[in-house]
Amino acid sequence: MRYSGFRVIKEALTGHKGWKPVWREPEPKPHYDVIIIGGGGHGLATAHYLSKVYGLRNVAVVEKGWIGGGNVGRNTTIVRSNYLLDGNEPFYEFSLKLWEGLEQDVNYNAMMSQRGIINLFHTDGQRDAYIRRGNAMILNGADAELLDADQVRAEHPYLNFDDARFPIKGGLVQRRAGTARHDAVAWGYARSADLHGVDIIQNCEVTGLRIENGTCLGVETSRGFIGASKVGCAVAGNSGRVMGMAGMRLPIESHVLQAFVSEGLKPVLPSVITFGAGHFYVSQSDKGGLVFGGDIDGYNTYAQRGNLPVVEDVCEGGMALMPMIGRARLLRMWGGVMDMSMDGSPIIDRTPVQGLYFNGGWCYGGFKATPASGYCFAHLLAKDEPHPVATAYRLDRFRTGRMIDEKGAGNQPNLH
Amino acid sequence: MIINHPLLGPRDASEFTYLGDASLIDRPDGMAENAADAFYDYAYLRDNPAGEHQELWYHEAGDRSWLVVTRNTLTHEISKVELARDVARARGRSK
Amino acid sequence: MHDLVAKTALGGSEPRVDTVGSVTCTEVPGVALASVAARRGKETQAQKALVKLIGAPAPEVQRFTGDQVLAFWSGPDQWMIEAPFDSHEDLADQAKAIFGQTASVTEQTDAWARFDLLGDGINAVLELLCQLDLRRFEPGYAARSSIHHIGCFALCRGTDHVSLYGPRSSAGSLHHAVTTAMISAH
Amino acid sequence: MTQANRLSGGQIDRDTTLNFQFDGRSYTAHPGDTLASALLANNVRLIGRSFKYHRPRGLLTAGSEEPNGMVELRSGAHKEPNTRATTVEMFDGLTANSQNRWPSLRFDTLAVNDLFSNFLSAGFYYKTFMWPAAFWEKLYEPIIRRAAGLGSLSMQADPDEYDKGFRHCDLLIIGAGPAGLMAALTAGRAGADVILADEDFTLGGRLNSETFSVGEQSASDWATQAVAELSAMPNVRLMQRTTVIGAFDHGIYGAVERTGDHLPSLPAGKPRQILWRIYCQKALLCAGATERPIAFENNDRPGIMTASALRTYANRFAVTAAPRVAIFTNNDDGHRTASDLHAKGVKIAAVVDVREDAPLSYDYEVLKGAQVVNTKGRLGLSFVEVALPDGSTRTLDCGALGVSGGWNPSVHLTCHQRGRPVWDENLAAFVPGENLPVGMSVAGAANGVMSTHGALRSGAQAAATALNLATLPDLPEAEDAPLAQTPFWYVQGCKRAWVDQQNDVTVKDVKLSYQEGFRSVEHLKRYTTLGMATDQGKTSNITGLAIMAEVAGKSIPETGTTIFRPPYTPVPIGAFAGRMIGKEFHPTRLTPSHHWAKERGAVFVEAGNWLRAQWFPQADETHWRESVDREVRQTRASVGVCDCTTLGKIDVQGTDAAEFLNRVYANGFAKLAVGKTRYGLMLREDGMVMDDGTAARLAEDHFVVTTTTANAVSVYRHMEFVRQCLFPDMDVQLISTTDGWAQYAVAGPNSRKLLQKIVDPEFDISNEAFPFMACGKITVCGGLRARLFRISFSGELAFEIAVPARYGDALMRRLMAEGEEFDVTPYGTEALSVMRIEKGHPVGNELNGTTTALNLGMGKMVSRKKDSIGSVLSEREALTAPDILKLVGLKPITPEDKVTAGGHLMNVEGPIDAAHDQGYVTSVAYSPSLNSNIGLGLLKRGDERLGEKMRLVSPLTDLTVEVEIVSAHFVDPEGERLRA
Repeated sequence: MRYSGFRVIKEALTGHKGWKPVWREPEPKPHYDVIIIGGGGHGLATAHYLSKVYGLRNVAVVEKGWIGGGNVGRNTTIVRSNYLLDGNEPFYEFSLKLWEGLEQDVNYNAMMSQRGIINLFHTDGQRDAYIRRGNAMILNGADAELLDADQVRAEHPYLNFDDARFPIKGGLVQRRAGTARHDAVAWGYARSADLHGVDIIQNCEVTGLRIENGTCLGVETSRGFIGASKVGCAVAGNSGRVMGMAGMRLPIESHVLQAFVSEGLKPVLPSVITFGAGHFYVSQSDKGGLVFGGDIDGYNTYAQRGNLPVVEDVCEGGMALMPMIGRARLLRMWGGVMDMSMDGSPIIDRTPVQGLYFNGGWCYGGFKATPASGYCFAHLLAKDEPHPVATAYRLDRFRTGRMIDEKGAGNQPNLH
Repeated sequence: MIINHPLLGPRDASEFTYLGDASLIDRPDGMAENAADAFYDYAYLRDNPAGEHQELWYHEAGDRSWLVVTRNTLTHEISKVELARDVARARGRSK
Repeated sequence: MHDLVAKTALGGSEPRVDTVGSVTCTEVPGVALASVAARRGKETQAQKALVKLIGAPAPEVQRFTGDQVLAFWSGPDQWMIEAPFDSHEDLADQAKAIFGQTASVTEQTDAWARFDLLGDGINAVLELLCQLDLRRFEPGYAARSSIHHIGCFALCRGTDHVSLYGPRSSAGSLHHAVTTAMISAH
Repeated sequence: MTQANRLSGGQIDRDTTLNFQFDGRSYTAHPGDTLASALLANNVRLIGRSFKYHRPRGLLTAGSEEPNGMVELRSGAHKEPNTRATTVEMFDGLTANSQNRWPSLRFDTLAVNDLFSNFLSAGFYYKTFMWPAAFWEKLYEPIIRRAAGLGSLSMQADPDEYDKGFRHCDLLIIGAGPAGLMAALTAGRAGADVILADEDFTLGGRLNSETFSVGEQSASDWATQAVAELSAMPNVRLMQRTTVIGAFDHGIYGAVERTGDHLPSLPAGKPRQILWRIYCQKALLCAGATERPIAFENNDRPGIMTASALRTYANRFAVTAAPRVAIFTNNDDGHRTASDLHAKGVKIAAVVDVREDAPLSYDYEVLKGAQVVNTKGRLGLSFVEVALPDGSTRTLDCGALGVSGGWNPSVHLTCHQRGRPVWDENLAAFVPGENLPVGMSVAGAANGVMSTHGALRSGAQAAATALNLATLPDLPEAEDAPLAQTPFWYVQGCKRAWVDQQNDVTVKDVKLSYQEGFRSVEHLKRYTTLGMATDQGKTSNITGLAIMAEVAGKSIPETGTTIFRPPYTPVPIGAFAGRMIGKEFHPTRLTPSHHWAKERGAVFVEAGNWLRAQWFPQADETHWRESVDREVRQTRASVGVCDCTTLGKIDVQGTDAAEFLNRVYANGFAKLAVGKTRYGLMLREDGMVMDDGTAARLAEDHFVVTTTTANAVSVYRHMEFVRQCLFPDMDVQLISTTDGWAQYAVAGPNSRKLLQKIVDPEFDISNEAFPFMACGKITVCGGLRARLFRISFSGELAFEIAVPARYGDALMRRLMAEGEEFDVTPYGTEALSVMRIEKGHPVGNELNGTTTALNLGMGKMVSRKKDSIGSVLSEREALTAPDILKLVGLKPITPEDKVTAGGHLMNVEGPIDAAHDQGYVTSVAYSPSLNSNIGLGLLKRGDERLGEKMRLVSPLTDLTVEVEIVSAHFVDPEGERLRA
């Protein structure tokens, strides 16, 4: 069924009787060409591109709960490609381009809104780093602008310019960045993948990987064994658990990132804003809520909840940056489990086990990467070689010293 | 969270700074033959367990002790807190 | 005698005093400090030397003992020694002479700014500043925690008298935090 | 209009009249009123508009679960959007305005959405607005955004202050209704430290809303007396107006106390609210229960409320929503409302009870087995249509309808650590499950114990259990009626029957969600926005779930439950920030010369939490460059002084101190002589440079180590890690002394001459006696203890001198006075930076966490004769490859040409793109010594490319300039000056 304004009108006039389930609820087949573990954004995107671009139709996504329930269902919805390093920037720019055509590609309105992002800087050192980054973006074909303090003020007059502990000196802007309706991304990919024949199997938990003679033959699940020629793992915060079933230790720790939303407010924020002197970034959703976040809690955890000190830290940053939000009320806080890697950058690679592929280590940047992650993982699964924009995301890069460390924080995941 | 400091009693975790897996105590010998492999493993690979986890916390706003905290990463329940120095000695570290 | 004039941590020539209701906050510059950390294997001897220095038993964890020269627990086998500045400006040297090779001694006099909170109702002020359990604040209690992100020691000298030690460079911010809480609470 | 709906009795102070305004009209009220009760008293039923269809909205409840009755409270910078009228305590002069309507509440143009509601079904926006792609940002989204949102911010800084505080107790009791009060009495009498917190401004909970008795007294009198007893206990702290918002790990509860919201204005320095972190051994949740509505056609009109809210308004606030009221219920509690209202003189149009066996009344008509099937009234209820069991319908004339669908225990806090509530068939509601937060127990209605006596009993028992008490206090007599209800969620056949009133989610939307495959509860929530409104679904979630269960043909527990997240009720962001805002966002650290520098008119810059003098402008200088150039020239020509106190200082002592530093630094320290200083390069274990600094050996077993300003804290922490975790038996002790010493760099050819004027004569600081890299304890100005280090960051003959911080101000003044004859200048961080770039010293821009010693030209310093931190991993193949980046200097071919840090380096010929990137510029400065702009950069094979011409490109700042690659040591490369 094709979605369109005409269709909405037609259905409205006929009592909405014609709307079909957005995806089927198939029983698992005994064997698939590819099984993707994890029905989150990345897994579903992988299924979409595998089926639509690479023509593989005998594909299943197995999800232990409900699809879109991982980090794609609980994030701060920011989409951008303002990266510094050669290993990252082409990948994220590729992703941003896919975002720009996503809705038409999957025929689902994910409300991708190119409202722009501004990363504020407060010191000369930060400015220099942002100039380097902005240049890297432009040299990689992305867009970037540098604003001085007056220009920032003209665009964001409500920021704290006159009573700031760390005065705003300017900002790096990417106009093509923005936000998207996160749940809709999962649903749009799921719908498209389903239409292309992919089996999306919910409430099907992977309990083991069947590996014989170094080759992965399929997955043991709560609904029985399902065979596969190739198995791709895209389970974000649960990477350690699932790959542990294959006996692998990863350069990854699981951490919790909290996010927050305020009550609905009439429009106040024109773009995504990132504070450079505290842990706070914010945008305003189409429903009017201020959606914001900060730093991870900092300790290993699989519990999807955080604690008060970080809540306070984030709100302190928010109030320091934009004191007008003091009387806006924080409505809800939640936590998502992040697969924090050792250099803050992801991994899309084969593994030592034949037929087993890994996609993870997205830290808290996974949402914006969703399209490219899916595309590149599909490419790897289909062709057994990395997509050209994802060649740096090797599992062995820590052994060889080819880290992709945007922050320069080193091998301590909670600092990335 | 509250960490029951072995010397000071219960303290708010916000007084502490987290480092990571307590396996970071087990630093390999840099002069050994296999140092490159051992250090790769030490510095980069983690068990990352969903369950009991021994981990290093530093009492930054307190007595500056490094602690080994045994905490469940699913429930956050803390079952044991030890001075890291004692743990390090017990694991055979000295000078 | 040298001819350099000292400033208080807040930058004044005289200590700052603020009163709100029944509570007074006083800057106390007249104090000398030295940290002492026992050498490895010399913990017992160091403790004996400490007893000699302060004329009192060595303080237990989170306690202080002594009178004119006083020591509070600051870490495992570590103490901070406090004495009147006028008589003990060279406190670290005096301590070193007693501890000898049993402990490492470091002058801390000007690393810290001290503010004394005095009066009825100081708990109403303290509970806005510090997450320590005030039920444990009885005379002789000494603990380190943070106040508005500033690492501080708190010494309970009496039910109506608490000393706060914060890093000297942050004295202004600490003083602001304390006086703001005084206004808020009283 | 003078409080036409006011009844007799109630807990209001009729002797005092308060004035307030709503939407510009003036009304009166009394102390004890909420804004909601006062509006009802004045017969104002229409208060707001719904989110999507802009339907008229009035009050649904009398408590913090209110989804509809939201206003913008106060005005100007104090404007507070989305404020629930039901929780606003009345004060004199209160102003409130309706929101989410234009141009007025009664005539809202977007109410047109309601006419098109059929097109705006759940999730319609996912299916359209996709073509053409560019129209989303330009057309569709702006329209949607303007329509969406509720209240508006003032766009001004919040003028109020907030505090944070910390309290500790044995037992925290959450909610001061019958269970909470009885628990507090039990615990308090036993001597436990108790905190009893309640969100209301009057303690007592439902006891204040009921007419029955407790013991010999009325319910509210019993509550008053219990509160009085508790207030007299020194071990019990009552916190009214305090909402416990979240249950966090290990017995930490967040609570927000509204200390100022009930005041017309705040006294200076007093907080509006306080965020308390309450630490407790045990917590007892006595949060009561929330009545749930029933969904039926047009059940959202102003005047349709929960039955218990009508009862609260009547009994506590002496207000009726209308002179004539009907009740729609599935349980006996609805009848209690009817009888209470009747007793107050309110006309009961009828009680409509879905049950065939409903109890009868002598006072009013009861329609058994009947259902409300529709309602009428444009901006407020005027009629309800009732279907009778015989198939006929009847119209009831009434201005208010009380709806009772049963009660949902307030289990929210039990879920904050992801515990799942369990379904109670008898109650037809979720009750707390097994996985409560550690230390929490639940009593009273929150635990499904619905009678008053049951609440008292369970409160006492739970407190006794939590505190291991042997005996229970005597309990007063109170009603103990069994629950009598028939689960009933919505009227069959209805379409536009609201489940989530704020977000306009109807029964039809829930069914459509199922039809489209959004069948998990989370999908339902996300697809329809059910339960995502500001009440977090307190009045809607369970009903939505029940409908979904029915459509799916499953039981409710099979269908699922949604999890509740903190905060329990929304909290101003300002309350979470407390005092850490504005200039107090972070502590400010001042250097010992700060006040002096301020007097000199210095311009300051933030360096971490420090404020440092950036430059010292003189009267005739109009541009910062003039000041900085002069400071550099004066220093290089004669002598300059710079406050470098901010560098971290760590005292390292012990018999193993040297060996310890040998492990921590990549270069060797074992053989450093006493009285000497050495530059030290510290690596992270991954081989990247972590920090650099100097270590001065003051004695065989005593070093003073410096760190960079930025890394002082992390380096200290790292050294403690190495000491305690890696080498626990080393005899080494660490302590930070950063703040203890005022340390000044005295640099320039005349620096020794200047210092000789203040260093006491017994200390020889001649080049022979005190050569480059010497250090020692000295005295100055007639006996003040000091430390002197002959180290140089500027490349000149230079010293760093340290005195106890209290004398720092005086020493700086003395240096300036004594230096007059040498034309001494103070210099700030800019001149410092210029001079270090001229000397090619790497700082933070170069030590950016991705550079190795090899990158920085210091590869030889990494000794492999010893096992130091980071040495092994620094040798990995990609870090030692031939084409790695190397630190170089660069100069524009035309000296005046601007260069920029962050620019990228490209070959002179060839394309300019990422694939041809050769490196980047880390630092730039104008060098007054060379009369040229200069820079440092990291360039592939840079050390082999000296003399090569390259392009420095910065498309971001529209710059392309040709530069020459040179040695990073621009000035005095042989280091003759610093050894002079």
